[in-house]
Amino acid sequence: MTFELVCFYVFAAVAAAAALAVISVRNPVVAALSLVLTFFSMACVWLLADAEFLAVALVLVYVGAVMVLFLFVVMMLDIELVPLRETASRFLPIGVAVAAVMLVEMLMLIGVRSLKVEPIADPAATAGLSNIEWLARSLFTDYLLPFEVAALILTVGLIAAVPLTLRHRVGVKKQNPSRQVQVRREDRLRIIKMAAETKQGESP
Amino acid sequence: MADWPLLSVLIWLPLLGALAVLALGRNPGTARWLTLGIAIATFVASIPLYTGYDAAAGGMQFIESHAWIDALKVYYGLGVDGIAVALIVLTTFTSVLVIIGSWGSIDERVSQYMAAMLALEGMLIGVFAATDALLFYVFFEAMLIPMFIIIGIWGGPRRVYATLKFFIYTFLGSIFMLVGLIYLHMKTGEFSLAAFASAGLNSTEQAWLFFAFLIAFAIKVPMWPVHTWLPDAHVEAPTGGSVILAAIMLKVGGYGFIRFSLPITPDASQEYAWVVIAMSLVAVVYIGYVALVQDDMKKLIAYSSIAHMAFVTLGIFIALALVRDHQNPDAARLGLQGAMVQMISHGFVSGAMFSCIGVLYDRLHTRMIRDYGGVANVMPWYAAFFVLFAMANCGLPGTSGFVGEFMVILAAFQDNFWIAAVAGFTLIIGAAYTLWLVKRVIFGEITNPKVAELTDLNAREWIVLGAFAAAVLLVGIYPKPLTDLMETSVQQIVGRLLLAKV
Amino acid sequence: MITLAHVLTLGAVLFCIAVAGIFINRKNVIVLLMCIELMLLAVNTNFVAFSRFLGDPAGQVFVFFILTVAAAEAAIGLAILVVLFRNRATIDVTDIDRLKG
Amino acid sequence: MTISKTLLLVIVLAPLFGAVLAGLFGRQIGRVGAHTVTIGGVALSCALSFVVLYQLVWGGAATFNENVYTWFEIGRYSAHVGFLIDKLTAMMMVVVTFVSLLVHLYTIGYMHEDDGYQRFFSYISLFTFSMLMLVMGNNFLQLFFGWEAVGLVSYLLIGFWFKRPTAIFANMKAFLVNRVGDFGFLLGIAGVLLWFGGSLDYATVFAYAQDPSNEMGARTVELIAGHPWHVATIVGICLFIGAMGKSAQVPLHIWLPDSMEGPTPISALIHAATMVTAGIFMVARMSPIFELSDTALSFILIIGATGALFTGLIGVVQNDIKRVVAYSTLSQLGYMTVALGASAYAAGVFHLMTHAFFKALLFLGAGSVIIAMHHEQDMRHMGGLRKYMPITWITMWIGSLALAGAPGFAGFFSKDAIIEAVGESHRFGSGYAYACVLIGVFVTALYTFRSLYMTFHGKERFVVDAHDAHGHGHDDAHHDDHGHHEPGHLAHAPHESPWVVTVPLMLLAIPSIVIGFLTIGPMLFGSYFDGVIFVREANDVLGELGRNFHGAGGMILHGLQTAPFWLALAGFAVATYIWLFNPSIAAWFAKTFRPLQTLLMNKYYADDVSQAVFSKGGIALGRGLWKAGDVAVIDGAIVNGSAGLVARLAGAVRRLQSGYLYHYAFAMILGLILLLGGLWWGVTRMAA
Repeated sequence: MTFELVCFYVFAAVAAAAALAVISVRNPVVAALSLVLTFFSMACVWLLADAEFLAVALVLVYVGAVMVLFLFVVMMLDIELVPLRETASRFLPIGVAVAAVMLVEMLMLIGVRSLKVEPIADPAATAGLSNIEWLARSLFTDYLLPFEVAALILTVGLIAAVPLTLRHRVGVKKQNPSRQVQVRREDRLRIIKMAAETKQGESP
Repeated sequence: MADWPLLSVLIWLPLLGALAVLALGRNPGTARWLTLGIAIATFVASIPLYTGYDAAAGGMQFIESHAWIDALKVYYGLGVDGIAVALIVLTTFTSVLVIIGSWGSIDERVSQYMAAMLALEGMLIGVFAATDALLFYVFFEAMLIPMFIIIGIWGGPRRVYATLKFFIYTFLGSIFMLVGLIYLHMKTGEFSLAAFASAGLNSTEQAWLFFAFLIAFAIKVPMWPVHTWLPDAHVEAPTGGSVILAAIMLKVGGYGFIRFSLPITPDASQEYAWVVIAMSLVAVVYIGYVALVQDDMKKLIAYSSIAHMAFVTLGIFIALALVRDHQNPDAARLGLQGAMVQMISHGFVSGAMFSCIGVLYDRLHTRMIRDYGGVANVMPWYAAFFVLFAMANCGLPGTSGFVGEFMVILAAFQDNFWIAAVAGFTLIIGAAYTLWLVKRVIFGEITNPKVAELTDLNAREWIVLGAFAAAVLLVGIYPKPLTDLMETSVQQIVGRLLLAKV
Repeated sequence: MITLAHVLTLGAVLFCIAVAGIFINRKNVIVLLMCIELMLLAVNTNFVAFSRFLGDPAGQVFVFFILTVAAAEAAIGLAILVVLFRNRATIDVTDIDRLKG
Repeated sequence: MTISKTLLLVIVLAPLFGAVLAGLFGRQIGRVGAHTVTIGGVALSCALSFVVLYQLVWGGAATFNENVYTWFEIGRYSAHVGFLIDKLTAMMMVVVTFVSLLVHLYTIGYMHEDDGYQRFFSYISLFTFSMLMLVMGNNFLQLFFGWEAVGLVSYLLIGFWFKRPTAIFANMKAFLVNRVGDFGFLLGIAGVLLWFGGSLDYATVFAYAQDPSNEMGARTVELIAGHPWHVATIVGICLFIGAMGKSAQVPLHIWLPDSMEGPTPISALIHAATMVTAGIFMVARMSPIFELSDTALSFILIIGATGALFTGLIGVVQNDIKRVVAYSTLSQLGYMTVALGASAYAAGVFHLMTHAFFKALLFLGAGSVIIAMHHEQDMRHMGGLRKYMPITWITMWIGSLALAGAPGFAGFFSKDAIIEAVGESHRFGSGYAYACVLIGVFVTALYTFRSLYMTFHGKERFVVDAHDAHGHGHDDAHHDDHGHHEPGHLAHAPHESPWVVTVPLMLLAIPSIVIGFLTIGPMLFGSYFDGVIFVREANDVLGELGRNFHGAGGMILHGLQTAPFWLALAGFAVATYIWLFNPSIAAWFAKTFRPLQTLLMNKYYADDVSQAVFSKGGIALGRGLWKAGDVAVIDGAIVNGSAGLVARLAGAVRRLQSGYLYHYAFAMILGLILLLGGLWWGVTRMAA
């Protein structure tokens, strides 16, 4: 049992446990934090599989961005937790049963096929490259167009999220700096002519 | 002139014209004049097709071919023989009249209606000119769309039912054709009709393909018993839609038999000719009787269209029987020519009849026969035209309706006395339903006070009916130019059938 | 020595946990979204494993794109969720049946 | 000397030109313009027809047979438009144009109150054109064209007063019954094309039929397996069915009496003199084909004889003056057909010609009476008219004598020839036919003189309402608004018709007297029809008669000793006694022989049967097919049925589409499980 294998088991156990926590805890905040833990552990597993770049990207993108977003949303929305959990126990047996059946099937498939696969040496190392360079070479040559498209999709997603959540409320008082700057004298000041006041008794 | 891609011009002029009308036709007047201009331009452009076609040489002429989808070897292939020339000129001619006829009867969404008409014209020409099966199929399917729109938007109260029925019925048929085409493509690796014709199919393959094509074209023609979409579509369609539908769209079915079934599956066509002949004969008698009892003028004419189109299918397939059973290629040519002349003639006659009904419908907004009676008292010119077209509809010599039926019956007699006898029954039943219609609508004392207020034809309707009448009489009195135009092409088709036997 | 089976099994376990999660938390959209993220993670893990064990960068490139799309999806999904909550004051999936005919 | 093609074209096209001008521009050229142009056209073609006849008979011109243009040409089949002018054609041309010309003239008087004056002239000129096309054609196609075209004009003219329900019923009936005949005719033409040398050209077909090497008389075909029939019989009967429709032979005769709904001039022109005789002309023209089949000729003989006797009997009980003449026409057409069936084609055609003159005369005379009686046609409201309209009276007497076959008059020669020819014939059915035509002579005389007496003699059975203040003068009296008159009440006294009416009567009376005497020699027993009508040696009954023929005068003398003369005389005597001297006998007869009277009044129920079977039956069949076939089975069960099935299936499947996300997710996961299971199963199987 090598050190790597030990590490793998540890991270795998943590990831599985954290995943179980995600689906079982009542509080969504706790669930989201458990998910963060799962992602961390899996990033470590990926590191063990020589996918350094993706492991880092996972942490950055998911833990840094997506999960934070989740937390924001969870905290932003004032959700009553109790009614949402009501029926959970009713579906627990069937959920566990389905998951178990699927797991058994998957494991059987894995057992049939992949035990025969001999691991090969790290292809990046063999080529004398770092994992990042190895990935980048392929990404920027063969997959350049998908890459650009992915960028576009991200941008679209970014832009789309904004108008989706944007709302126009009537009756909101807010400043409009541009109009404030453009204000002219005539808008604020009115000079009117009026006759001078005369004293009592004086005749015009 | 000879260098012009004339067929492409004929197809794309109305198609692009439709876009132009949509774009510019905000004002109904503009839309109408622009459409009329485009339609007339197309008609004028189709005249060189007729004059330039070398009828003596026959075969495909005005050929155009460009790669379209390289991977599947699909070509944008166009070409016409004498048969297609006749049908294309019929299309362009009728389209002009339809547009004049729709001048006053369509008041809303004029530009869209006119654009749909132009698009339909372009697609119909495309169907007749395509030499590539996939191109044919594309036009064949695409023309459903403008027709669907025309009936669905400007149609009568039950238009939704009618459009759905029309669309699904015809679509069902073409799916079978598509399957057949894909099989042929797998077999030959390309989509050109010429390649299909020389694919060397065995008899099982031919039989399957024959029935696939039969379903597609029989629905389009339509043949008994897959005809029930037509009366509903006609009843709900606006006049212009009915005219195009009856005058040209039905011809696509007959044309398909000649272009697909005969050259590609000659042996199966001969083997199963009796099926089609039997269906045609049933149609003549059965549909004739059904037409007799219709209360709706349009439905009556629609049923009469089915009975008349039965002569087209009868003529085509009696030709096969003649080639096979009697080794009589001349009589086979007579039958095929008869079928073709019947198609052209039916285009004129049914177009004219539907236009006539449209004239009445525009005034009284009813198609029920019982609402009329005594129209001749107030619309003498209209009555004269109506009687003329009615006579053409029952095949009076001297009108175009006679020529095709005459040839087909002569040819059928060469094959079998009884087939000719059943087909000839149309002389009686056709006259019965048509004249009964005339009697109830045109003649008699005026019973409906609204009829008394009718006014006779205006100049626009005069032009439409007059042009139809001229065409009906011209073909009836002197059909030789028409038969000469198609003679060599028909001869070549029959020649191939003879070879197929050997 | 870590074998392919190890990693794949881990992926399968995570995936099944996520499936079970969908069943258990069938009302809470947020947890459902989290379960979907978990599934994606499981799938990504498989991709990484195969990429490593077949020596082909395509697997990792694929994971890269999945991450991209998943991020976009999460953003849009959460945005929709926010709008939804704002309009209906609930995230209960069973209550969201406006489109049902 | 040859006949010029231009001349023939002018003959044909002049009436067409008149018709088109009067029809399309009637309003512009006015009444006078319309009748001038049409009469001019017909007069021109009449004059030129006489020229053609002269050239053929006396000028020694050869038979003209040329095509004008080709109608279509497909392989070895071709159809042309062309003319065949021989003596038969020339005779028909003269008869047609002459009668037509007189009818045109007569129409000026008859129709002058009518709104549709120009339209009427256009129609009758169009008819003349069509009839000329029919008789002058040199091929079957053109024959069929003319055949149907005269049918069309007949349709239009019977329904000329299209407001009358009876008229538009009658014209539709006429067209449809004719179409039944045309159906057979078309099949006959197709048979000719198939079996007689593959051509539609008369000359080719007849040459083929007569060529002994073709053995057309013996050729058979099995239309029903195991029953060989002679092709000549099939073709002959099919063609004759066409003649039955057009020439109103039993049982397709039912349209002709109803056609009297049309204006009287066209009853004279179309339904007596010319169009209805087209069938006779056609059979005579096709004699080379008919001669090949004794069966077909027997069929013709029996049909004709039945019509000759039994339709005449109906004439005896009719009260409408035009209907009497119409039934008489049916009967006379029967005589002509009998002649054809006995192979005495020349006699048939001869009777056709004489009949054209005297029957046109009778119809026009009846029309003249109808004008005088202000469109009252019922003879029970007439009587004693001879003093009001002497010219009509005398000419009607001449026509009646000719019809009844008084010796010396035109009808005598033709009818006697037919009767004797039938007597000579030994064909199957000739005995029956002989009996029919003999009794027919008696019947003919009976109804002819009955109508004459009821109309012109005896007491006046009408009342003149001199006090009528509204003044139903000619100005405002329309043909169709006399219904508000009491039957038998006239606005003012009847008077003789104007000269445009009486002149044609007189002009027709002349040939009704003399034409038979003048032409029987050459036409029946001479060489007039040599090379035109072909009779086999064994069938040549006229040749047989010709041996005893010693001039027309001799025939008159001989005629006085034969049965037909005495039968006609008996008919005359009976009619005179009953209807001139003792009218109560007629009523007694009617009462005593009530069933016979009813049978005749109902025209043997032929109309009712055809109405019930073909019209009502057809409509019922159509409705049944439509409701059961189209609506119930095809649309109901198959089209909408399949749509309904899809809808029901969709309704069932729709339940799965609950809209709950977790249902879908569950389905997906279930699918995934199944997929994985399948994959595992497949993998293990492959490994094993």
